[in-house]
Amino acid sequence: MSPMKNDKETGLTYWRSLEEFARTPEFQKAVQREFPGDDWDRLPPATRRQFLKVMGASLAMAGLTACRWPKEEIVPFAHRPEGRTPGVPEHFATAMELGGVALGMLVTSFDGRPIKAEGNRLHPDSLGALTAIAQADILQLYDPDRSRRLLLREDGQQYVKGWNDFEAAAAEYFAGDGTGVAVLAGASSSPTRAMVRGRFLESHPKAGWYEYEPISRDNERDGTRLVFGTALRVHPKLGAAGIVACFDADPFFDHPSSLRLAREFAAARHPISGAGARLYVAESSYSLTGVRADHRIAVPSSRVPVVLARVAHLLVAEHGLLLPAAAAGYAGAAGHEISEQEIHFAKLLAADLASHHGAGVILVGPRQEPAVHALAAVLNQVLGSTVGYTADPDPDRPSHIEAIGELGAAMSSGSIRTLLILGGNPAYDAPADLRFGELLAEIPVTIHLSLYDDETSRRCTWHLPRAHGLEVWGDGRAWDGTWTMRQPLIAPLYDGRSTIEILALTSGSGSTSGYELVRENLRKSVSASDFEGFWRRALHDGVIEGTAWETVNPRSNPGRLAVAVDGLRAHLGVAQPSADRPEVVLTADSRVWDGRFANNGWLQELPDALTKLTWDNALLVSPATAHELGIGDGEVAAIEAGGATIEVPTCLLPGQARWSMTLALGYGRTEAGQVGNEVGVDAYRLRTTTAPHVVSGVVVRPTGRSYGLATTQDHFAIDTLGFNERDRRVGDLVREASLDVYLANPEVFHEHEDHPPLISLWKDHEYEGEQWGMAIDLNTCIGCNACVVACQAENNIPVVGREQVLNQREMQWIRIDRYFKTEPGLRQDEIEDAEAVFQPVTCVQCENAPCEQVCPVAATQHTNDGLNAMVYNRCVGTRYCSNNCPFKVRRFNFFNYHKHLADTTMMQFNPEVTVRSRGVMEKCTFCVQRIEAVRIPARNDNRPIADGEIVPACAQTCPTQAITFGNLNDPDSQVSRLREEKRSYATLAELNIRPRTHYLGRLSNRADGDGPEGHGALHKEAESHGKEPA
Amino acid sequence: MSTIALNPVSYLDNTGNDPTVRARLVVGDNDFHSVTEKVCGIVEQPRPPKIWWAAFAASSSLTLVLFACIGYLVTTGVGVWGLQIPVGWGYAIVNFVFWVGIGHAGTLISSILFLLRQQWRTSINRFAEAMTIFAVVCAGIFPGIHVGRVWVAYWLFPIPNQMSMWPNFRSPLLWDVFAVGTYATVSLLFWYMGMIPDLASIRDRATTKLRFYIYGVLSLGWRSSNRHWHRFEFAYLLLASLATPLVLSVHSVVSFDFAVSIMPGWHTTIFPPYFVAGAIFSGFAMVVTLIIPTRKFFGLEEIITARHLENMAKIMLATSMMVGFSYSTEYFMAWYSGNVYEAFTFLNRAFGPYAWAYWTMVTCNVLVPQVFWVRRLRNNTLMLWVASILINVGMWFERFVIIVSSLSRDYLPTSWGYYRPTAIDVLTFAGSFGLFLTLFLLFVRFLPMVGMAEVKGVMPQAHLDHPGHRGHGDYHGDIAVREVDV
Amino acid sequence: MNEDKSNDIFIFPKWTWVLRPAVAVGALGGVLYATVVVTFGFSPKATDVGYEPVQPVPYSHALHVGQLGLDCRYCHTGVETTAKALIPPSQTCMNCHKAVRASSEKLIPVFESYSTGMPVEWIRVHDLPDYVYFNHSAHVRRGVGCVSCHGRIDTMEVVSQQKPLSMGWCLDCHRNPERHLRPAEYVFQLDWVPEEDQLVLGRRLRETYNINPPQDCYTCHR
Amino acid sequence: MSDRTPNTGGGESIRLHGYLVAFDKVDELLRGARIVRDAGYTRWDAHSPFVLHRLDAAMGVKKTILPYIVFLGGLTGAAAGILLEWWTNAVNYPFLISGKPLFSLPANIPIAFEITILFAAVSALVGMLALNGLPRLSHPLFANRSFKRATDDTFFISIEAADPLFDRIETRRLLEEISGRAVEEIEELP
Repeated sequence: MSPMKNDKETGLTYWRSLEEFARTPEFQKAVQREFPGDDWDRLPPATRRQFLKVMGASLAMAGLTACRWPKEEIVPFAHRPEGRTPGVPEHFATAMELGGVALGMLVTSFDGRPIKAEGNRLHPDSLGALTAIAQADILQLYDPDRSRRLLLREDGQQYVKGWNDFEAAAAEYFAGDGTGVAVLAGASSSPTRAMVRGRFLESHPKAGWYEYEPISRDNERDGTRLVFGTALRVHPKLGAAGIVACFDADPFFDHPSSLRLAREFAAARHPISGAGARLYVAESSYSLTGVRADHRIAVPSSRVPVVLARVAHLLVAEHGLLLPAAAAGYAGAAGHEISEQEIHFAKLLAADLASHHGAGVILVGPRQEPAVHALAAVLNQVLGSTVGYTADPDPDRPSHIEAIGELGAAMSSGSIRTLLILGGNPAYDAPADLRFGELLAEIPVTIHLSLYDDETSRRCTWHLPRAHGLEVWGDGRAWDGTWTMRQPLIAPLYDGRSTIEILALTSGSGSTSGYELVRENLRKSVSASDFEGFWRRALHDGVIEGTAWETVNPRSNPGRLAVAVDGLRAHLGVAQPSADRPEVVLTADSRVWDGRFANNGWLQELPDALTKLTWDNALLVSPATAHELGIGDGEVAAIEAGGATIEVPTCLLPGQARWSMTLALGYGRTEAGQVGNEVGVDAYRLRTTTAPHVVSGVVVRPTGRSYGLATTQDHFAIDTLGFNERDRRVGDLVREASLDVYLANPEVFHEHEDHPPLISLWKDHEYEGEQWGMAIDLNTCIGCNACVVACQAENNIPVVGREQVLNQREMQWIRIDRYFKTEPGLRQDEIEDAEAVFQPVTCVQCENAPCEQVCPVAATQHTNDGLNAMVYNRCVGTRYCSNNCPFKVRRFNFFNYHKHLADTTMMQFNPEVTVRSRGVMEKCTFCVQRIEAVRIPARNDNRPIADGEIVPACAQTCPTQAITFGNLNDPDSQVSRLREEKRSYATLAELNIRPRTHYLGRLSNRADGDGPEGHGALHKEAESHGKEPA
Repeated sequence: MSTIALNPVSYLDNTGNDPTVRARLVVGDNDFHSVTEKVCGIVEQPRPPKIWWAAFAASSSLTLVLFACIGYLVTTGVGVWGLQIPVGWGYAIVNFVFWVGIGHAGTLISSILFLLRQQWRTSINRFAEAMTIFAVVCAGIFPGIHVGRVWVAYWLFPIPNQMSMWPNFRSPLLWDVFAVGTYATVSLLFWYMGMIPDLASIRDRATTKLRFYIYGVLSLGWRSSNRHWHRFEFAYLLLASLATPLVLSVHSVVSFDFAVSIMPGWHTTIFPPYFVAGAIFSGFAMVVTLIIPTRKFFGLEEIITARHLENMAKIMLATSMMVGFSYSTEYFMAWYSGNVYEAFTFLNRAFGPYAWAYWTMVTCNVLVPQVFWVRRLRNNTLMLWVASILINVGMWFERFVIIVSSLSRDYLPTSWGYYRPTAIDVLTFAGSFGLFLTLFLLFVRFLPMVGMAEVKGVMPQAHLDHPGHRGHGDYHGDIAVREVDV
Repeated sequence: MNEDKSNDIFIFPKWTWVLRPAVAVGALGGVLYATVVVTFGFSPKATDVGYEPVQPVPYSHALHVGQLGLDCRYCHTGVETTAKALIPPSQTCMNCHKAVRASSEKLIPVFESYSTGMPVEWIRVHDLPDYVYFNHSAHVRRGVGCVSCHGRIDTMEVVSQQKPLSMGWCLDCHRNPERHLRPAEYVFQLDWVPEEDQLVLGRRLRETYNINPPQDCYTCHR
Repeated sequence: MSDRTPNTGGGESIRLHGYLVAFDKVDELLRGARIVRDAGYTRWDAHSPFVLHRLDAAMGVKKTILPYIVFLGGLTGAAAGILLEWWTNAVNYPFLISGKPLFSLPANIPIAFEITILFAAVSALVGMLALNGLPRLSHPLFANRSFKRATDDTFFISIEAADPLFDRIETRRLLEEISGRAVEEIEELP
């Protein structure tokens, strides 16, 4: 369309102006400038400079004022779209779909390039927060390794094709009634896709439709089917819950609405306003939820049902709970040998559940069999738990494992001639026993739509570049069904197309423009008088109010229940893990999920919450088990299961169930891209249709070879001296007390502080005006890493790679310290279990900052609003400040980490933050750019800055709102009030450094009253600490 | 010759300890002229001995390695070293402190021993001062190249600029810049000034125009006028009395780099004396290491006598005890202060991951020098030489232990680390030895390595009652003594 | 000894006496020279001021602002509200030039840009380093006139850099803003001169608008 | 040049700089020096390969003012150091560092001290050279061959012709008497 026309039409609706702005010549020119064909690395530096603030040479010359930096050009619009001011960021609501659930987000776009994703406050699963993975997805948008063209692979040859070629070919492939045609798609909740799918199956009635997701909650779904006769979706509500019992479940991580659940639980945990929730966890490996638990036992995944069954038994036997007749068998199902510890746990839990009737909830993890879910469902029913149900959006869908199995069968039977794979990467992540990769080769025509030319694409005849989620029109539904809109933030960088577009194309009728399809579908499904207005509103909010599904009140179905009981009985029958037949639990990875994010540097370098491991997956084993298996920390172990053998480095981790080992999926990719190739070990090789989650009876052998695992913290296993010291210090660094002790004696967190009054030798500086400070609540922090990624995206923090991490040169400004509290007196290799705690640490902005006085060039000094300013362009890089930082939160650019960055990747940079070059120190700035962004306009109109107006990236995205930022000189600001709380303390305060960041002590709420071991440690620590002079 | 009678072993041996007899500082049958001959001869010989060439070839190629490493470092980034967070200072700063320490012997000998009227200094002070300067040159390189952005390192100096920024004078690192800078300058002045009369000797013996002009210009037209000597001696005395506090201040300031921080293992008040003692210790060790071969190859045993070596051995023994005392004091304070972090740091030194470095240090610095208690051992040149080398090793490890082991485990256990040097680290360090030796070899080749004028001043012939040794030398060199005329 | 070897004797020529004064003068002069070079030679006053690149379109501020009296904000629309003053889109030029001088070939780049949509590539004159975050609105809204940093643009045929734009220069004003403050209504009036003494006026304005320019590093560097 | 060296007693033709006489032993030199001193000569000098402190008294050399120069140098250094630190950090560009005062003596002593030493040391060397009139590469004495041993093993006394008491005959006699050696005439440089 002509620019003039464009200008007339645009306006009021910025989404529209964006969409068309993307088509306008000047944007095309911009794109040309940024992406001149495939000529990625041969761009003159000047062009980059126009686009972003990359320092490079000019920084080096900053000192020599005699040099004038290279000539810069200003490239104004020829026609500036109305409502757009260059250099002023805009926000657009859109969503990301993972595993068939849409997560709403708000994306910041700067001069037409999306630079940061945050949560959409209006979205039920986000509530303003966003997971680490969803935030990092924006890096994938700019990934230079993404495929840029259609490829046709025939008889060993590879041809570059255009869309028109494919359209021609498709017309032929999808001509008939669909006989011999099969579609393999990922799970999706998109109503539009459902519509297009319908259209496709209409025109190809004989075509087969299969949906596969490696990671799903199908077991839960099937569990409900067992109990209620029909598939339902489970909606636990933690806000009101007094007792939360998790059996191999990690609601804070792998649940689609983990953000909401975490938020609810945090509220319930509040010492004053909270419901005083108590968290029980029985799991085989430490999870985020497990760390937060008040009572946690490590039980092999295949033993978890035993414990649950015992709870059921106790509830019936000792607390007179009445199960439905058909389910009565459950109570009896608990006849298996069970340890003291497990009984103790079961007893406490049963008692609590009984006493909290109507205020408890039992959650079972996706890796547990449907029968176990069924039991939980029954118990929740009779306990009147805080669980809601809605109908499953696609109740007749077979489980993903079944689906892929059926497809496999169909393929080997030779009945499929054309296979269309929409997204996904089955050649890599389908169960190993299907040999999916090999099957693909036998299908005449295989078409793969994918972001990357990946393992599957390489085995298909056609590879079609897929548009990234931020490039496409679309929609989806939240976990609770809320209708969620997706709009493009930028025109497809690599000429990709979306799933619905391809599906529409192959269905052979109707429009193939995503934009049209989404509108058409929406227009059909809603009755809005003024559709345009409605549409605009929907895009603005990102969600459509009141579209959540009706909650249903299901009644259990006796017939099915009997089946469930037998199922459980059978399941309990199988032998338990032991020295000669340990189990390996395959889990979704906290960073690369099922492997689809393997080429994402931010995620690869994101330290796993518990192991602090980056750039690898490892076999998690408890120190004691490892000792008995004769495997050392970091030693490569050979795992034999079924036919397959894989070799993977071990990582010792307490809290790992005996004879149970955990291995994350998603690694060992071969065609992921430069970042993700050959990182870690492919655990899918152990995964079969029969045992997709827990592989029992494996053989584990040490190989004697050791492997350097790149962790951002010291390994759990270190020399005894350091080990004991670490144990001794934890109590004082991360203070913890049990809830009732705290309520009885609020001073408990300070009782053991004993140092001389903190007086300076000089007259203290008076800080007037706004004084920024932070409070971090250790009681609600769940260590989910969202803040780490948020900070990385906001502050242009480089990815440094495995080698550098190995040498402790990681750059993240926030690190989440993880401590284990072991029982005193145990040898390291005797340790089985240990309590874990998290403490987010970033620059605490000391008022008497040790780093400042030692800098010879005053590159770090204090601002009047109390920030510890780090001035990159003044820094000469002596690293003295870092040496003198007691928190070691300063990060140094040992090399120019941006040197080899693709220009696309640089498009993600936040122009409000300087990109640091080699040889300078950097650290957390309290997001000073966000402070300025609020302060300057406020000063312009002579108004004070309201509390909560400035929100640093970490605080913004924290799902539990554990981080609070504000003005300490304002007594009514939230942060001031939090610091008034008795839980508030400053780490290392005895050094008289006066940190601006305070921590709020951690509270435990154990049924048996006594505080966590850590509490004892606190005493122990404090006494010795008592003698310490500041 | 009573002293010779005491030791029939060799006429070279003047290590007698008979209090009634003053040992001679120059042995053998030497007069003023023979001293001149011996010392100038070395400079005047048309071509140096083969051994010199061999050594020079080796050391200069090592120097090239140094420059290669620096080039690589500057173009690539300090990441080529093993540095990381928490250990932000590694080899570079260790080497810096090591070299500065070595750079203390010379000025100490020439100033403090001068003020203390230790005449035996005269034979070795020129040599030691030269070594000092070369050591300081090596030391100066490291802080320069260890910064992340060498090209803006000039911001460390108060130069007016468009940013109207100044350095932060509160930073110990800046104190360091000034201390080491001053020390280098003053040592150079001191060294050069003392050399003027000897340069004049070479000038006056010059047989070629070139040599005459070069040494002529360098000696500034010195004509041994007593009126000049008078001011010269005053200037020398003043420089000595200025250099004495300076030499003590330099390593104190270096120690502030650590003492002023808040790191356990660094933040302690004993550092200044501890560092100074260590510096003298290592300085003398290095002098001995170099002087033993040198006096042998250039036949200077009569001037740099066994007694000189013995005295240095004694000083090393004394300073080794001081250093050892400091080590134990640190442990006492760690325990007595009740500071848990301090306490752990020192436990960690002795038994943590870096224990190997710690015990190497203790062995070399405290145990090895104990052999000097035995007279026969300390007078055994080979033994002395080996010991001095071990002491150098030990002193390098002392700095390594202080810097690396303290940093590697500080307050938060989550940020503990383990520092490993890279090949570049090691090569750079080796290279600095190359530079040091190269400069040193050039010195012995082209400059008078013994202060002839000073040695002559302490020879028997320099005194009224010559010949005869009774109590000679007990009053000369004393500014205060003025002859009363009769 | 040398007399054995030769009966020749080396001496320095008499003129070498100049050495002494030469050394003295050299030492003193050298120090002085270095200082002068560093303070003045390297200063942006010497290096940057007067930078006057040739622009693709010979746009004359002297004509448009000086003679026709266009307001700065007519083109630089962002200056009061955002960090950037904003260079106008070709569209803005065409508002008038559709009619005025519609045939002038000086304007061809603008016409082309307007029709093709391709931008005119202007050369940046006032170019701060990338690590400096300057905000126009923060200054303009507090009574710092355009002229303070850009000079008399309204008299320039070709725009050139008038002020050093160095950190020291910025700090001068942040330390004593009263030298540059003017009533809000005169901010865009380049030829405005105060009736009273600037310092008196400046102090009063500073008082009334409560202007305390921050001097923290973070004010400009992030 | 040897051809141009005057034979003793030689004519008025050459411009005489002064007389030079050699000694072998320290005590001879000292005795000689006292005699010349007592004879009241002022423009004369003694030359020795090494420092002979007792010669100062024997010659009646006045104590040098060098110490005062050095003291002034040191004082300047101290002042310069403190002022530099105070003006740059507390006046010209004050910044808040670790909440500490802009200027406090303890933190600024080390550098002030170093600068003091630097200035003093430099003034010591420069002062010495200046007072000694060095560098002076060319001097009539250098033209004399035997004088070259003044930096080796021989002692000399030289009396300048410019001395008011200088008398070709008398002075020569005096010198021959105290040294028992031939006195050499030193001619002015051309």
